[in-house]
Amino acid sequence: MGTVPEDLTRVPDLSSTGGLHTEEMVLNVGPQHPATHGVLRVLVSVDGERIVRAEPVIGYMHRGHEKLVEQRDFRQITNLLSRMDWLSGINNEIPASLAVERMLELEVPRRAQYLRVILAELNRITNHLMFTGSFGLELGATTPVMYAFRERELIQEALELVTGGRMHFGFIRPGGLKEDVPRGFVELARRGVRQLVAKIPDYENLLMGNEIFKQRTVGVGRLDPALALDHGVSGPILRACGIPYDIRKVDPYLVYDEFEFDTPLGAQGDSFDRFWVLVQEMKESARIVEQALDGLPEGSHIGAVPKRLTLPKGQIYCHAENPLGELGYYLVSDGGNKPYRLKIRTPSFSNISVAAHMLRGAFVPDMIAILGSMFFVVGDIDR
Amino acid sequence: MVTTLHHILANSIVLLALKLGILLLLLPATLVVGYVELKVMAHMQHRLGPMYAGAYHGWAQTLADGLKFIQKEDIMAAATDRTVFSMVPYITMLGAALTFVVIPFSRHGVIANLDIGLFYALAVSSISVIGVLAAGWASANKYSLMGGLRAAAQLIAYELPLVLAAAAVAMQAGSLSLVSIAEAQRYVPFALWAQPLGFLIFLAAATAEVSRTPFDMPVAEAEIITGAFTEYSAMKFAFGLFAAEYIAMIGMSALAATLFLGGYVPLLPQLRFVPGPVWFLIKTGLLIFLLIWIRWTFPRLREDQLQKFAWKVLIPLSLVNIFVTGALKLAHWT
Amino acid sequence: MATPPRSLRSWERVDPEEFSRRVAGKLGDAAASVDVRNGTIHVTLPAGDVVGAARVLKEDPELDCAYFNFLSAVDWEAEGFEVLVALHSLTYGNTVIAHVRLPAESPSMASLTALYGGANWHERECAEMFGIDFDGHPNLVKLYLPEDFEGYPLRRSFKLASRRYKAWPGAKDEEEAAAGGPLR
Amino acid sequence: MNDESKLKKATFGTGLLKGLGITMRHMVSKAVTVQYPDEIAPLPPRSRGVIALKEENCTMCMLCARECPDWCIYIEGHKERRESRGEGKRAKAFNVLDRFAIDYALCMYCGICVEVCPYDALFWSPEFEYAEGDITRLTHEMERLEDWMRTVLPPSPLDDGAKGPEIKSAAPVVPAPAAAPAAAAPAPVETAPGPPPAAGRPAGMSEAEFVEQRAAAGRLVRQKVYEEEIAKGSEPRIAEARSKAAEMRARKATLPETEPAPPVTPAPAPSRPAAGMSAADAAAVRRKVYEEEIAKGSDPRIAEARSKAAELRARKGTKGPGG
Amino acid sequence: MTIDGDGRERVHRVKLPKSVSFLLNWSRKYSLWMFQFGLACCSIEFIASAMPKHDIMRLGVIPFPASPRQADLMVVAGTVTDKMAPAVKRVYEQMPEPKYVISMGSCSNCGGPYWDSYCVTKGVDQIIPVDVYVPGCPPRPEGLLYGIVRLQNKIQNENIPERWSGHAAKIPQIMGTGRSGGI
Repeated sequence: MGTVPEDLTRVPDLSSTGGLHTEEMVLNVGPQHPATHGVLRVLVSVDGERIVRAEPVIGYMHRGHEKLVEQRDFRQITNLLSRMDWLSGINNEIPASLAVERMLELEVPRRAQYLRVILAELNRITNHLMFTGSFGLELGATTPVMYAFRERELIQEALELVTGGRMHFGFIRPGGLKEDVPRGFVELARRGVRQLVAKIPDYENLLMGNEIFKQRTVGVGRLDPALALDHGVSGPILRACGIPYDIRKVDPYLVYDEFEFDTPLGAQGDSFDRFWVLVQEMKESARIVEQALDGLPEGSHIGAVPKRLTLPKGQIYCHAENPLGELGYYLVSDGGNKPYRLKIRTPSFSNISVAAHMLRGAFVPDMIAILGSMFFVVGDIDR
Repeated sequence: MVTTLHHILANSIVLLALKLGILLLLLPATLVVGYVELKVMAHMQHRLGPMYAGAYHGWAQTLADGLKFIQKEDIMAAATDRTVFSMVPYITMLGAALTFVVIPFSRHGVIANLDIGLFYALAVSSISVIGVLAAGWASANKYSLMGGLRAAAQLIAYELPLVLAAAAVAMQAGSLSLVSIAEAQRYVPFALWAQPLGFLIFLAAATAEVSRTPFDMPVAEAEIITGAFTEYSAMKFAFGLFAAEYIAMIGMSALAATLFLGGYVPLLPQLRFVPGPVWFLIKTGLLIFLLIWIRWTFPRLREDQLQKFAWKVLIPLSLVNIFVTGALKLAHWT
Repeated sequence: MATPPRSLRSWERVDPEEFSRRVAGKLGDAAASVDVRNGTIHVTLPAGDVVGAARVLKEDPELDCAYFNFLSAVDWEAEGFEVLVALHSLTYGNTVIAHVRLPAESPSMASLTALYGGANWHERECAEMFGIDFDGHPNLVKLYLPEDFEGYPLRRSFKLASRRYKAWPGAKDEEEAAAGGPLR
Repeated sequence: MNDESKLKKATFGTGLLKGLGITMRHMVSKAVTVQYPDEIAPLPPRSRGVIALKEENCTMCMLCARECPDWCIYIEGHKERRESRGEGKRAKAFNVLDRFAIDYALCMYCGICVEVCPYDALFWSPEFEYAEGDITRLTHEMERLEDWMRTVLPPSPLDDGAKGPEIKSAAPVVPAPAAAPAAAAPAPVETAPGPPPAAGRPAGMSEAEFVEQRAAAGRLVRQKVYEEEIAKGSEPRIAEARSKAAEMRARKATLPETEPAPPVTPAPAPSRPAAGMSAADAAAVRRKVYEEEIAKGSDPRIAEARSKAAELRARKGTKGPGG
Repeated sequence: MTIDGDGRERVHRVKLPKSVSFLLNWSRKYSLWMFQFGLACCSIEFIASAMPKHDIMRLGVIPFPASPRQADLMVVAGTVTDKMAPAVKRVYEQMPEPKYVISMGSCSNCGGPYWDSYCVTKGVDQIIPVDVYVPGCPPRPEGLLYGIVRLQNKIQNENIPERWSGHAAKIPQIMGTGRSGGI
């Protein structure tokens, strides 16, 4: 019962002007446009202010990760892959190491798994904070992004204390972590998370409670769940349509099954729901970090890993819950220490492929609200 | 015949030249308001704003901006309609600056105390609509065209509530001359007792007139770059959009201060020793701060919501306001 | 809101072994081999009848693989190409990966866009990177690469230019430098 | 399903006013800006600003240049023969470094070279102020990399729960992680850092008295360092962290000389990849070398580097470079 | 200006008094309207530099203008791919003349981690002239601020007539921007 996707080229008849011949104007939004996050270009044909047809054009940030990965060994790969979805460095590295560990049956110490969960959730918070701020920016409110970045700096300080980097960490190694956390990290992380939870009501009042914001987002860009599943949409966008697909719950990896947290679900799947799910997820991540910090076991930061890491022949698919959706690595190895082929299934690629259907019939300013609420990172789309 | 100073002053041409000098004061005023907006916006966003331009707290930031815009290269794309393109800054500046002709700084400190001052002020402020529309058309750029059309639709939609709210004030004060309107509010401004609704309507319409958030769809960065002024650079941009917008903002807040807060009239009889112009500056400054405050807090409305707000909410409300004022006047209550 | 697909209401996890037996049963002879590795079900399908098998996987209530995960390929040089189609069943919490073997020269396959809307972009990327032709695809034009880019980057035969022209600084002596790349 | 439907129907105006309240509250509160050119926020020791080279440690093993994903480390050198001290031994040849340059325009700051260098010649320094007008000056030669050594911070002390990497014994079945030799009592988080590994006590002093004396020395050092840091104007949080670290070092330094001899080092196992001493003994060797260096009065950073090198050599079971 | 052989105006070297050139340089130094050209990961650190903790507006760099016409500093932050290079060049040409470019991050310096990729331009200085290179991947926001301070020092003792003399001051004929639409 998958809906047959209407042929994009057929033009729905919107010319309510009867006899008067109106000709559409093709508008070229991007590739360098202040609203889109980076270089996404949308070819829009517009009848007055209403969009008749929209076709996202991607590839402006295609850097060929899948080809470069075949020339690098696994430590170099974790560094390169954290540059794909540049807002969630740690979450990009985890599935790569998980794939290697599952193939070699490496046993990762509990402390390393706990620390991986803490770092992943802190990174998820910084990712969501960025989108909380920039969604307001696109609707014209320049102040929430400033507050969001103030919280983000504090959490980045904690991450930098541990890994040395602010955005690209290269800290997750097959078998565990690069080093152990220094003294003072636990307090700094706890303080950062506590300040975040204290400041979330600011965002709710400043944005979600604001009537103008509600008029701009409620009922705008409604995503039909069947279409979403058809396109492989995942992450907060899918959960905003009411489908509880969260890999940390459905197929728990690391030690996520030891923490109790719930997945917020939206009702209508419109821009407001997506934003609401995003903000609630930050609260959930904060809960996970608090529980993980309390229960941080003692032990070593890395298991017993052979010096020269060579993988047996074989194929494996390993996925994890990236802040933007399901990030999966299909690793094909031919016995060397470099992957023969690594297919990277990124969330934003599938999430944006559904945008063409959602933009049809919307207003031009709505297009910005819809694209802003689709939470994508162009590096993730173009790989 | 001894030509004393008095004679020279009484001579109408010299007097007029002196008074027009006041208009020249507007340019430094835009620099001051621009700087205040940068600093207030920064502190509202929990940061510091310009610090290094001009040493102490970056006071010379907008002066540096102005000087820099003079040095910039003035680009006109080949497809632009040159004459109209260059005329636009003058029109928008004209529309914004001429409202000050009738605004009283004190009992006699007004350039021309027209007895239809209010009517003149509102008529002149709608000239800038033509400027924005011309900019949209002349810069031969799709975004500018959309920006221009949006601006025209918005300004026309908000002209009506502006005029109706002002009409209620004229009814209340019984005259169109701004000086007598101000005098009628001796010691008790209209906003407090007679026209609270009118004050809110006028402020909302004024914000839309100046196209500032939440009504700044015509210059929405996210959707259509800088709207009608995308193609403008250097002094045309600085003069036509930047300075004209600030002068219009000052003009509108001065008008609102005069109509609803009593302009140069002291708020309390006891405070009479404070001279008129100081009162006027305090009230206008307050309203300017309010506009800045609103701009950096709210997101912007979509185009059709904007129009719906004007036609379905503001205009009926202002008609009700006029009806109520009329009824109260009849009952000799006020 | 349109009633969510059946998968939302009744979710029960099924053990991958049991699910693979169900898949083998439903596909019958179409599936050459069905095995379970690391919790995912791998199915090898003949090149001819991919759409039919995919339709069974998607529309059969017991399988309900409504979630289109990804589509990609692996270039085995001499032995040809292997196209991977990953489908996920939310209701039963299992991932099915179909492997389709294609010949090395002029590989082509039926397009799945009619069945899964999401396959559109994945197939365009696969065509552009490997040179695999998907017949029945609405507009099979380049997705990522600029129009004037020739060659198929993800094929093993496509060598990265910079690695050949820049001398490898890690070379201990000249002969290693000439080899143009770390030997490990 | 969720309470956001309630959010959607709030009465008009209340949301707007709350928004205005928030911005006003922020306007009157103090800004969080760090005025960069005048004041610099303190950076953590592990911050990856620039790579510094300690030229005498480098033996031109080229491992960093080989492991670098960006191929941005250029090393040139030549072999030299030096007559060895003892007679009759043939002269030993070893490498002399001519050029060691890192191209920072190309570098991706991943830190693999620092991690992979077996002789600890490369360190991370949090320095970041070296933007250039032209790109050729971004390739830092040996001298420039040497000056960065001044700005390298000592490594931050590890969290209390951190133990050395687990020991993978030869036996196929993985034993329960061998308890670290030191009876590391779970350190109470807030109070003074956990007692250091059970160190030998000078004879004739009761346990409590010994612990008391060491704790007092620790507190004294901590107080002094804390004042210095605040005087220097760094953030209280960083000052506090630094003073705690200083206290730890001071408490370890007051350990009496006689440290129980580390378990006898097992015969160097055949050179299978995971050869060499077990990690725990290597850590003990490291602590011993560290004490010797501090006793000799050398700079803590040198001690730290030497002990790390010793530990690595012990773990790999190889002899040190050039004796 | 004199019209030289091939009909283009040549700007003569004019001796500016010291104080006037100081004032002009000072105004250009403290009013760098920054055009937000964020491409990849560096764009996040570039946005972070405009945020409360680092606040680039203190240095007079105002991140307002959304169109290149009103900007005079272009910070190329992120990977310039071959498909994006023409757009970078076109945006640079639309900026009015006294314009400066900061290349932020290893990707735009010379390709960085993607030095061996088949579709990345190895360095933005192959398509537009760059004034300051900020190293880092991504550089810290303070690193970008340091780059801007260096650029400001360069502007402070710049010589305007020098910049224009002997250099053909042609009015750029940007054909048909009307029809082909936005940037």
